[in-house]
Amino acid sequence: MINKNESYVRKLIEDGTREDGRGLTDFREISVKTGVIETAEGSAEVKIGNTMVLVGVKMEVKEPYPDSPNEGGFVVDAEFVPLASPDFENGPPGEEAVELARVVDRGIRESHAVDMEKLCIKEKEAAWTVHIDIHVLDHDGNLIDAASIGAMAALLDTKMPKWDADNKKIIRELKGKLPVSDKPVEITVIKIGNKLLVDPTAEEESALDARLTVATLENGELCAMQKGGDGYFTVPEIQQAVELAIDKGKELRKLL
Amino acid sequence: MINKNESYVRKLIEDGTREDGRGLTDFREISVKTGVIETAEGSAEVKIGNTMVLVGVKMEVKEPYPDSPNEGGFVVDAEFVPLASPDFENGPPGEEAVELARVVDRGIRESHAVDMEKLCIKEKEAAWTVHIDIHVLDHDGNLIDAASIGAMAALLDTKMPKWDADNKKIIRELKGKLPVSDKPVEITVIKIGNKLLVDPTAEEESALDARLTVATLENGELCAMQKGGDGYFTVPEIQQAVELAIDKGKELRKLL
Amino acid sequence: MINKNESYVRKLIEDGTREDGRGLTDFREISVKTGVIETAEGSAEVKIGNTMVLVGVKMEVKEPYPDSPNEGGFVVDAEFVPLASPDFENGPPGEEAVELARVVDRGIRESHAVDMEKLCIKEKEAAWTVHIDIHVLDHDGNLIDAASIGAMAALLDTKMPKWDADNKKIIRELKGKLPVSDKPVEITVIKIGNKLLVDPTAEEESALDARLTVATLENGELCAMQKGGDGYFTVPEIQQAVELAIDKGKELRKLL
Amino acid sequence: MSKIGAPEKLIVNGKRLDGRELKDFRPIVLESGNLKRALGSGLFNFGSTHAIAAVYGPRNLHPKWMQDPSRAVLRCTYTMAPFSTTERSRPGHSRRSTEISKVVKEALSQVIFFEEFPKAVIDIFIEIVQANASTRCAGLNAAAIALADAGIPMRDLVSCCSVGKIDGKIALDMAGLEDNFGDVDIAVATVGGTDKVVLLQLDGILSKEEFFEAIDLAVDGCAKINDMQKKVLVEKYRGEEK
Amino acid sequence: MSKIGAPEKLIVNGKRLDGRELKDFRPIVLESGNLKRALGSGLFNFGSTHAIAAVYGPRNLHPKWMQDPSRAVLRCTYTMAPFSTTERSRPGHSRRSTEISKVVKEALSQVIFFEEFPKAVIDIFIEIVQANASTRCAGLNAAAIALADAGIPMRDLVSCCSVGKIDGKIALDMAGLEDNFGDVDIAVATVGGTDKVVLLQLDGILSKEEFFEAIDLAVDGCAKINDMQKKVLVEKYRGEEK
Amino acid sequence: MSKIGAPEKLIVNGKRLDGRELKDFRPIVLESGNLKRALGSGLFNFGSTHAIAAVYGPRNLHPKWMQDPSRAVLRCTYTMAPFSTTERSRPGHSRRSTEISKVVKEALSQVIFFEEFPKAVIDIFIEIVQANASTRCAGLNAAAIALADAGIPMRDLVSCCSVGKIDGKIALDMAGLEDNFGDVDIAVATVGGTDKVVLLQLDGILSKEEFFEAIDLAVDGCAKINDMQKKVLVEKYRGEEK
Repeated sequence: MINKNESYVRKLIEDGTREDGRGLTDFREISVKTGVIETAEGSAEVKIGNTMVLVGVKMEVKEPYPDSPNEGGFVVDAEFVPLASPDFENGPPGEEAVELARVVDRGIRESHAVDMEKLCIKEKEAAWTVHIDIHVLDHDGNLIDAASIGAMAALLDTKMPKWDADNKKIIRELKGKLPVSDKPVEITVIKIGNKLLVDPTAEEESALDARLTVATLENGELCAMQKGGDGYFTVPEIQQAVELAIDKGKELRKLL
Repeated sequence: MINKNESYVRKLIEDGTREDGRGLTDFREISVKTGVIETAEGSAEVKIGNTMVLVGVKMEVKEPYPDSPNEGGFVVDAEFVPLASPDFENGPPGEEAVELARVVDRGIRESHAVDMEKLCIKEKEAAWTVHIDIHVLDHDGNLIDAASIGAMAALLDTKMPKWDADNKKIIRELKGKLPVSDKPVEITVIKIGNKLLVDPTAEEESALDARLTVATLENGELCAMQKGGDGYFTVPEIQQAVELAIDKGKELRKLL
Repeated sequence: MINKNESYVRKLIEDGTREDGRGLTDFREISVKTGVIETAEGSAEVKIGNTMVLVGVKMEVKEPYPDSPNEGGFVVDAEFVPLASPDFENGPPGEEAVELARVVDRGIRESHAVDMEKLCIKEKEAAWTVHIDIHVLDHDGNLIDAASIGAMAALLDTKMPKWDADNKKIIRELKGKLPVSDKPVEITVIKIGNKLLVDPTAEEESALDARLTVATLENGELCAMQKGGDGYFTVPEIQQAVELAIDKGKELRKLL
Repeated sequence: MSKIGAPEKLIVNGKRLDGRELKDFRPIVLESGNLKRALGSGLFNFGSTHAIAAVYGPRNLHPKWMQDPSRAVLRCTYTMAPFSTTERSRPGHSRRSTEISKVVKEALSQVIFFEEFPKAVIDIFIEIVQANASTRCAGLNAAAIALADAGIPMRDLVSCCSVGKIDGKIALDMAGLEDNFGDVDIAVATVGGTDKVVLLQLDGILSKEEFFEAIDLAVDGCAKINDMQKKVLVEKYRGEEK
Repeated sequence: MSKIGAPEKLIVNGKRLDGRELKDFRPIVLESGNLKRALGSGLFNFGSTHAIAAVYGPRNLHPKWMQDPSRAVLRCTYTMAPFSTTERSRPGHSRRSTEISKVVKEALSQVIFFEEFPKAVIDIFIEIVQANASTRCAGLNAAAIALADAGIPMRDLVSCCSVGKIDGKIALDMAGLEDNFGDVDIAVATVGGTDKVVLLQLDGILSKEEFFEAIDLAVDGCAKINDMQKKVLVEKYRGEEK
Repeated sequence: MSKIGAPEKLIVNGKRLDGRELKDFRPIVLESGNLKRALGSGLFNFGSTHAIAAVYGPRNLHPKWMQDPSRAVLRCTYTMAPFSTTERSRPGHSRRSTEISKVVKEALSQVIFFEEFPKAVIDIFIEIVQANASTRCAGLNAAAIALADAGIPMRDLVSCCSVGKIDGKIALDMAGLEDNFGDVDIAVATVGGTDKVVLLQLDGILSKEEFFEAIDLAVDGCAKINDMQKKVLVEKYRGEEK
């Protein structure tokens, strides 16, 4: 843990300022580039300050589950590769990678932006599975927001391959776009002392009391939330965080 | 290991008495309750003194093995969940859980109480697998006997679901009982010094020289045995233990 | 690591001699016995000095991969069982076993000695997989050469079972030999100081700078190479090692 | 959206499928000290969702390099018995159980006085014996009871319940079909019956206003559970005093 | 009960399928010191069941917290080579091999003077190279030879054999088909040719009286194997003295 | 031999399928310091084969018993991103990646002054982001840059490239189809542009003479890459000086 400067960071934020001079509700510089991986059906590279996340989408074909015989699948995996941080020496933090993958997964799944029935090729026999892999390459904080917008960008970039049913092979001559019907975006609001802020650096994260991730749809509705950290939010703080997430979500959605 | 009182326990037993006042061949209070888990096809909760074991039966459908195309399957799994004992701090003891599962499995399998051919749905295509899960919740000794009677009670409680071959789905509207043709019971006899006793507490187990588990059928025949512990039994001691197990087996079988 | 005598071994070799009196390019006594395992379709026991390796071949049937629908498979596994060396106390060395398996695999695979298309039983449905298991029982150096010649001897010893397509079962009434069209042999050349030598003992291996394994065919062509060790070979040293491996390969091939 | 097995409606004549009103809990059962070998234990049922929890520690943490010289470390393990679900669940850790273990650990971290036990570890084990939705809530409630039963010094008890949106209405304590076929499922935990929220997870689409209604209902539900937890602990304490 | 591949009878004209009488062993081969790198090693075959064993230690046990300050710890690992069975067996530990490792370890624990090596570990590795029933018996016999070959101080040698019931009759040393299609399979190990039983496992239905007959036959068989083990060790010792 | 998907020829009118001459590299891109959190980092592309590498350390090695009191230990981990290949590759270690990690570690071990950091560990992580043959070569080149960027003291830079035999001709820098459907693939790494070979792997059939021609071409290719690596490091150093 990088917590040497924890008390210094907390003091700054209680005074309403940040080490890099940003306001509490300002993001660092963000860039979202798509089509960066030739071997993937869809891909995106997201940079937020020094944080860098690669997202790749691979389309696979599987037999549908018996209880959803005419639906495809949707899987999000996240890896904190040890390149990304000196903290990952003894293996990257398993439970954080699992949480990251599941929070990004739920933000997209619950929005119904990807229609699972449209992924069915033949009932009971074959359906597309959308495999989203989140690869954290440089970890300077705010991974959830970076991964979430990266996953949506990669999905919007995804081209559909063809399925050769006779030979049970995917033919990767791309024939159209993956149908995506909404653009959910996740924003994580951090609480340090009695202040709420967005887009923390790794150093700020090590000083946080609690965080609340809120996924919003294009129409402003909510579709997923996750609270983290050992601290608490009061109900008025939660309300304030939700409003902030809706606002910031609109801003970030423009990058898609 | 809880062996602080090892020499005290041994001395008591050499004098023919036990810490809780029981005779050497007395069981603690036993209760066997079935139908305790709604989500299982069959279930039982067994308490022997402070020892508590839950057993659940789940019916699954699998393709039969090529060398037994018209037979179902039978699997026993045991978990020493870390709730059950302070000794399970660094992970529950793997080889003991494996031995428990295998000894209970063999006691039932070798009795042929469950007819594997009656579990076949369609030759080479589908057959029922009876999955027995033993869950140790509170470990105060004599797990084999508790798990063995719990497994038999759960099997006798098991209702058969239906198999929807078209949709490859199990329909859990129960339509009858699992056919069970015998009631094998396992009794474990413990040797401490030159005394034989039954139903040890965890403290007594930590002082044992050797143990012998004997599975008996309703007609008094034997169908499985397992010796454990670093000590030995002479042949006359084995004969004495087998007689004791047959007697105690009759007693415990009444609880089924 | 057994490196107490490292400097002594190095000094001997720089003087052109070896602890056991061999010349630098002499092998220890080698024996290759086939048909040693009744349960295997093919087998061989190789001894080179104190090094002993068992190789067993098992024939299995699998569905071919979609991108090679009319080809069988070929798998080499190597296990350094802990019987073989006091150095394997904390688990045998994983990366060395993996390298051993892969170097032996490539020596045979790249030679095309086993024709994958001849292993097809029915296109897209069933094909033989040749499973070669290398079992190191006594490790006194030069495992790659021992395993490589053992694998070839076991393949040449392999009898073909029959496939009962109706019952999806292998019938182990052997009906002919596995077709093998070449006899690739791997020779490992060791560099210690500025000397090149072959067939190192475990003690000599602990003192090596670098090693180069070269697989040669019956016609003298090369089909696989692998350099190991922290040291380097100059290009002239590589040329000299290749010539030596071709010569020694001819010698060892006579044992097949 | 009409999933296989989905009922036509989840609310019929103003009542839910199991006969409850929108703001009713299912029958709640809670106990402390139900296990004998554990230092502390608790049991909590929402209807046929059954959870038990055990606490061991504070005890020494091995290996040493994992110790925190200034405070105790908390470990939390949430697992489901293989027979707890309709389809047998494989034993061992799923990604779902890893995530739930993490959020439960964070919720409980808010209340424990870790500084009293430097270098130590406190282990909480939660086992879902039977599952019919709201399992993490039942498990967290059982864990809070087990911590108190073990005598671990705490600021207050953590309490948890689920709320959701079914057939367009906000309701308390999601049961199986409501979780599977309802619109929204939310888990909320608070400290000591206050509005300090230490666990919050939401899945499904709803408006900001609906969410604010739901969180108020959940905070209220947690306060009720907090009362029940305290009652069972006081009763047990009185029982032991006699 | 008429399993696929089962022979009609296992005893024909009073002889077993491989021509043996009821109380005959298959040909037994045993060796000591067959491996060069191990501190001690042994080989034991019952017909085409081939086992080898190696002993390493006493040596220091790491990590330190696993050490017993008063005595050595014994570890025992029984494995089967992938090619040892008709269907290739996957390498690594199965539940069967875990159980066998445990009962073999307990059988050998009876005879080793552990107190002479505080904090140390003794490792026994048993490898089944070829399997045709009675593999744990062959493995345990090989391990006992390997322990003696390694000079580990012991009370006496442990010896093991199988007995069973085939076509209604009690017989010695089960071979493959007898194990698969016979009525009962029993493994028994004793110490130093006495009736002190340190391993006993039974599968299959038989009466109490039949069992008592079987255990006597097994104890007698173990005594014979004990003689052979001692002979091979004495011969090797003499060979080394020359 | 006519595999599914194989092109009829790999050389058409003297040009390779991507238009290159036999002795041309694909476009090479290299960078140092491309990651911010790592102590040192590097990026190396051969065409659409993209590798990045990060270096952490020297730092203390835990657990202690793994430390070497006289020198640093090097660990090297080569992995492929799941989306780097046409068929998604499962994350985690394959036998292929274990072998490549080993030969890359051995190649780099030749140049690092380990004696300067007793008891320490140096970690190198190589990630293949996009794969189109020659991935181990790109990864090793990126790792060498990352080590220099981290300021690890080294004798010289290690450089790596592939050569092969396609349609009977020796060629430099194998691309995807050439690797899959060509005759021979060889990876070679050298130290500081000399003929000291620290990595050599060969797959496929060729004569001794063809191999000698190939190794000369590879050594020459490595020298060219060595120049590029040094140039990018010098430029970065100058950039930082300003």
